[in-house]
Amino acid sequence: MVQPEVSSAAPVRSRGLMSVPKRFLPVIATFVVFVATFGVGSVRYEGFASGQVMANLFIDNAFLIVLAVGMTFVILTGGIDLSVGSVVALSTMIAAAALQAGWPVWLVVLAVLASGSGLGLAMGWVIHRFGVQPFIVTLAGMFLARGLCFVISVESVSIKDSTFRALATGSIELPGGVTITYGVVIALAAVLAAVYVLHLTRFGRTVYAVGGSESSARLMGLATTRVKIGVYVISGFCSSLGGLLFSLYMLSGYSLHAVGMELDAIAAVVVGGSLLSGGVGFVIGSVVGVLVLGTIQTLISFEGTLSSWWTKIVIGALLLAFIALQRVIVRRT
Amino acid sequence: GSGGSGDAGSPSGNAKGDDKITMGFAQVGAESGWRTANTKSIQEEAAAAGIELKFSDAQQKQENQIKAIRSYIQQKVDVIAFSPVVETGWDAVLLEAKRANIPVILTDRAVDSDDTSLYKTFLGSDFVEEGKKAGEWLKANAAGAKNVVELQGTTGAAPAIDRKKGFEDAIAGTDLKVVATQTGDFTRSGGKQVMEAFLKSVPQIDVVYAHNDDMGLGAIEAIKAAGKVPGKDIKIITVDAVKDGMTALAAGEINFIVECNPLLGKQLMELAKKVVAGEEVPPRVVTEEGTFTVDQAKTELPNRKY
Amino acid sequence: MKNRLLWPVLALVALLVLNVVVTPSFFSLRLQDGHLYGSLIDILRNGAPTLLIALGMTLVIATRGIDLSVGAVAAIAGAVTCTYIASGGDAWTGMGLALVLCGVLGLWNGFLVSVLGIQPIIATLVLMTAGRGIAMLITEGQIVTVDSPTFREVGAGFVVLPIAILISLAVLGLVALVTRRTALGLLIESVGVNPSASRLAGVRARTIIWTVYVFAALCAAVAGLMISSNVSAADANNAGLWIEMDAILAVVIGGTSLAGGRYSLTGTLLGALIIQTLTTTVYTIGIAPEITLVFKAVVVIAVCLMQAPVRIRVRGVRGKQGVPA
Amino acid sequence: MTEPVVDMRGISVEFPGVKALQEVDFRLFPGEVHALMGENGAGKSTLIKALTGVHPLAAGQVSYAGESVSFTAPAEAQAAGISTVYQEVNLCGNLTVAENILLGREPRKFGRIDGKRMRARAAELLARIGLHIDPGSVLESHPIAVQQLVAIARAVAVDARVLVLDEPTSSLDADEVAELFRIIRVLRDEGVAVLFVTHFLEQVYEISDRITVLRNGQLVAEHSTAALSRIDLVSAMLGREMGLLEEIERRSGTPGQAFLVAEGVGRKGSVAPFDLEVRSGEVVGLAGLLGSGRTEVARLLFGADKADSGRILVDGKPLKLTGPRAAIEAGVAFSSEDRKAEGIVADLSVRDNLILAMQAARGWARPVPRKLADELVAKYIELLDIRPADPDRAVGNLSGGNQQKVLLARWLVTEPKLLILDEPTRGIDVGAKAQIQKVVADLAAEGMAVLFISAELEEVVRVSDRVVVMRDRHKVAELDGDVGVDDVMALIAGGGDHGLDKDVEKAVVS
Ligand SMILES: Nc1ncnc2c1ncn2[C@@H]1O[C@H](COP(=O)(O)OP(=O)(O)OP(=O)(O)O)[C@@H](O)[C@H]1O
Ligand SMILES: Nc1ncnc2c1ncn2[C@@H]1O[C@H](COP(=O)(O)OP(=O)(O)OP(=O)(O)O)[C@@H](O)[C@H]1O
Ligand SMILES: [Mg+2]
Ligand SMILES: [Mg+2]
Repeated sequence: MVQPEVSSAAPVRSRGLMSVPKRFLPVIATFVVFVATFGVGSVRYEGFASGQVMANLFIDNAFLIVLAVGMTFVILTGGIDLSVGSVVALSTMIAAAALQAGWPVWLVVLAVLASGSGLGLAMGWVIHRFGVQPFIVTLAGMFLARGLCFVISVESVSIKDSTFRALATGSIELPGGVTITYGVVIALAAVLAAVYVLHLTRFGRTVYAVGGSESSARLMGLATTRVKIGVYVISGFCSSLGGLLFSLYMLSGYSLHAVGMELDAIAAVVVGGSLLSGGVGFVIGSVVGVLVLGTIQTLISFEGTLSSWWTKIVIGALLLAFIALQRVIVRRT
Repeated sequence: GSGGSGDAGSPSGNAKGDDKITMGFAQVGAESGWRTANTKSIQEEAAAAGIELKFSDAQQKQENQIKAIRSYIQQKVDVIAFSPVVETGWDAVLLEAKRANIPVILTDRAVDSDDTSLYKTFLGSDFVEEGKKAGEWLKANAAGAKNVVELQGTTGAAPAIDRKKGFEDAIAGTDLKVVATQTGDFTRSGGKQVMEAFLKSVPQIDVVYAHNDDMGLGAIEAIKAAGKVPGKDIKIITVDAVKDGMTALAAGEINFIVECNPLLGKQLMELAKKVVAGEEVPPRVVTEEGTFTVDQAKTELPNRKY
Repeated sequence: MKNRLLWPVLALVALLVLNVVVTPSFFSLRLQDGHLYGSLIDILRNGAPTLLIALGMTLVIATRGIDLSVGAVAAIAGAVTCTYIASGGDAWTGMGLALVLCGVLGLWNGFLVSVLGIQPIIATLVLMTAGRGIAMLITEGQIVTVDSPTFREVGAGFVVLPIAILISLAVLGLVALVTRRTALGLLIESVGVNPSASRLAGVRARTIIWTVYVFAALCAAVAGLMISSNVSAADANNAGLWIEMDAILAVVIGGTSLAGGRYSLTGTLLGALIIQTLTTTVYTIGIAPEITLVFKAVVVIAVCLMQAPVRIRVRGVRGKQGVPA
Repeated sequence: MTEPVVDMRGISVEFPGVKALQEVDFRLFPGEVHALMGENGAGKSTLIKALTGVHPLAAGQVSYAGESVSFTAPAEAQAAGISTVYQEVNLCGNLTVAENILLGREPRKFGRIDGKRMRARAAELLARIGLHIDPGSVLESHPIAVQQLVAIARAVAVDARVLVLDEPTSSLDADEVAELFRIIRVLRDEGVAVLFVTHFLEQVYEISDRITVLRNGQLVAEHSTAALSRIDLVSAMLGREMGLLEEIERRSGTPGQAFLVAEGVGRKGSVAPFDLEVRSGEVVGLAGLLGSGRTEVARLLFGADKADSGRILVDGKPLKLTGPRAAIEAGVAFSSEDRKAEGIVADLSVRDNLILAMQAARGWARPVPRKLADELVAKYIELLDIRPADPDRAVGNLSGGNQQKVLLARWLVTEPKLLILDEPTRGIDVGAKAQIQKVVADLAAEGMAVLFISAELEEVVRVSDRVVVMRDRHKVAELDGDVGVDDVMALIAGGGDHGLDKDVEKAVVS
């Protein structure tokens, strides 16, 4: 029999072992796994460990980062936004069509951002006002946005505007000969803004509160209505901003752009440690999530000889490896 | 069938003295049997020509194709080839390739760029022409038929747009009229579902024009279920000429198929060697493709590989 | 619950009426080669796979989960069967093989969710991506066409009514019977509403979650057989593409909350029928492909607004009836 | 007296199928502590929610500070100066303690939230109610009692004219209650009107100036506390005489075999290894202060948390506790103190909730026959006086006390050999509490072993044959039979130092 006295003072204190709060663990775990994978890639493939490959990860995923940022807000409140991919396509379409029609660039940018945010507002309002599940409303929004693309033009429209072209092809030289695009800068700015809003404003804290318990948040007298609608506006805004970045990336508007990108965005957010049930997660996690997905893509293209089906299988397997490792790390600590 | 236009290149490397040419090929995806045949042809012919092939599947996403091309630039391949998902939006990445001095060959579909120096040549079919061929045949063999229903490919997809356009142009000014048109997403079940609905809502259907064989095969099922005889009661025209389509054609269930040849591999490898060697190549190389009637199908069918 | 089903029913009726107005012969049925033939039959037959998958999805969603992999699983089922038949095998064995393999895939999903505790959406995303690759691996990227009368029956056959819908309705009846006559329904709902309370009450949450994922995969497998049987070919790429979205939408239209808990099988049936009717409507009334999606969006919004528990709070009465001091 | 600050007239509130309030009048004056009394389901919480704009009124009028108002959301009531602690802890478990206290009124610098000042301010507010926990810790990680205190800290953080407290003390023990009352008195003296709901009569008489009694959604009486004797209060609440309280002086004195024996069971970071024996036919009480480790002991015995030392014997045979199911199969049942998170299955009906554990034990293939279920439900609705007596109503729509009764019934129907009850009488009214105590005593007399945990020391001492005392996550004593409350109290408090602050601090601040 164990003597109660033996371990008398011991049991209470052991909770202090982790200096990082538990809620950061998933993000850190994701990051660790990301770095590890990158390391594996560097060992395996020649030319993988270059700064430019890392920079390309950002260049090629700038729009997805912005989408994931918006999606993080929505998911933090326990909602979901399936419309983001279509809104990206719609944004590229509006931008291309408007530029073709000779609108000035500033007006085009404004129009795109306004239409995305407006659609977000409408969806948020329906979700809140009529108590309809976000899934249906944003799915309808997804149909609508994609449908509007076709209404504008079935064919793809090239962007010939010189400002857009300059922005798209221009690059910023970083020390070490690494170049990034303006899109990356905009995406990172969006991330910073999101972190600020989520952690340093009342709106942001209310987002977390609503996700934790909407009824409690309401009883606590918080502005739940504003937040519940607001997150969809933010997501709509981010989608259209992402759409602008995408039109820079593609220099075209096309109604079949970004098909299924909503799933990428959701996956990035969830891989980054956010819970779909709401209230738990960080924007930074979502960014790392995007990088993870991007790394998987990069690994695939560096592997270079996978057949089409093995490509899919390997993507699935790598995704699994990521989340399984992440779970292991979170559980161990 | 495919045929090489140039002479077979020697399999022993290129002029620059590299022991082996490396080609980066960014495929759209593997969304259809046609595409798979296309991929297979390229892989096989690359091996036969002694070209090292780096292959990537973009899962139908243009951004993935762009990423793949970027990574080829990084990996300093000798030549890049790809089938553009869509014709717009390639300027930036092609410019990068140009700056890196890597020649680019387009297959399957052109890109819409003012700067034609961005790529060396374009090897592929002409979708508008395919639609036209279908229309022309119908005009010549209409025999009193009037009402055409059209099974479109995926809305917004280039082949769908062009095959529709070519067909419309060809039948313009005749008695022939497209009375209903709807997308069947290039799939058999799509074609079947749409055709089922047409058979009930369109009073008189004389001709089905399907943008690919698969939708046509789906339509055949629907027509049979409605108690009609495909190929007789309702004429069927399709594009592609994959094996299943040719079988149906030989059986008289399809009346006419316009070929869209996926076996570009050999021509592509020849072009690649020339391009790498710095030789002049024509800016546009059209793949050899024909059309098949029922009788032609019967003779051609045994040779069909895909 | 009963009341909430009124609105989906009305939505369905409204869609049907729209069809009749545009195509007066829409309701007409005739006997063709010993089976019924008409638009309504098409709706039932083409809606059968969605309904079946939505049934599995309903139970998964009731446990607070979601299964994105059903489309890929359906593709695998078709691929396995057709490849087996094409290589000279017997149709029944082929279908049996497909069911077994898909059952294993369901076990896999259930393992990731209930044992490893990975969030369902991401756990099933793995199979959604890889599964299609597996299906293509099996068919080598080709469309495998088969000519097997037995196999044809599953998706395209008739016993007066399409066999596909008979299968789906039979599964619906079975699920209704099993979940309502045994305690499975109660346990599934309790796990969905409050997992930790259920665990403390001794509910085998893990086993239940595991079971629903296997069931969903089996439903998807049968649906996949229907899809490929309908055209006598396995198209690893396109079979069941995005059907998970349709299935989830059917469940949600039917009034089951994605947050888990109470579910309605009748609602799911209605939801699946609404979705298929919508698709058929688009074809029948000749909506141009370019505006199809806009049309769908409008209908989906209309359906969900109709059934929404409108939050109009009646506040006017206050004050008028104030009790005199 | 002056004008009332809150004057509610002819208030009616209806839910589908229930008239929760019918023409109730209620007045609250500045500078008074007003106790709102009534049985479970009488409509107390509903009246509060009608005041703060959570529920729309079917009829009636509210005036606040002399003006007619109609709040449409709790935020409006809060902005107008009505600060409320609702009955169930309504905070966000995913956020930190500091955030929960200051959400919506965070200190800001240049428009952005000043985290440092926020934590400092939260620590200050916590200290004010005698709670020393890390404001940066996540709320979820604290037991329900601590959460209740945090909710109180949030409510008293603002300068309100009206402070509403709906059963704030249901999980608290004497020390915290004393601390809370000290604060209430200070506020009252500053002119704040305090509305207070509790089922503890002593607390009513200790703190309140006036009492309003509701019964079945109707106003029964409004009195000054001094003018209403306990007997009268209770009969006003129940609508009948009350005689039960004295009857449960039951001490069978014939406990049987040891049913469960814990040897050196403990878990790092939660409770030190302890020995415990529970015999069939006896009630063992667990006493201790907030955070002393009682809940942890219960969870270890049930397998809800895994022990990392020691072993458990059931009926003399070692039991491998892999989880709750293993415990249930061995005849152990456990009713958690956190009824919202770990107890009720809110969307399911009373019937389903009641048979859930029984059903889980039978397995899915053998459903509880409808007839048996109906019999059981009818029996327990009657025995525990669950209201409304409608088996098909969703449990989430029941009043707090009635939810608790359903939970208790859930375990009683499984007829376990050992029943572990963690705060089974939390939020239960006087009448029903006596009823529950009697049920427990009867079950023990029939041979069941019971482990009884309650924050109310009197109750523990009254129902238990033996009292085990916990302090600072250690078992410190085991007292037999006829101990008095004072004896236990002395042990709980330990070497004389003020137990609460230190213990909680040690437990929570990491
Ligand atoms: N949201 C709701 N929907 C339906 N009925 C409700 C709802 N909230 C409360 N009720 C009903 O209103 C009545 C009054 O409940 P209330 O919560 O006000 O009781 P209470 O006096 O606070 O009881 P307790 O002491 O148990 O907390 C109960 O019959 C309850 O079932
Ligand atoms: N899930 C948890 N995570 C972290 N700490 C916890 C958790 N649950 C409890 N604790 C800590 O354990 C301590 C002991 O809690 P426990 O619930 O056992 O006390 P108790 O004696 O039952 O008191 P009461 O129930 O009155 O709060 C608490 O002070 C709390 O800090
Ligand atoms: Mg109450
Ligand atoms: Mg406790």
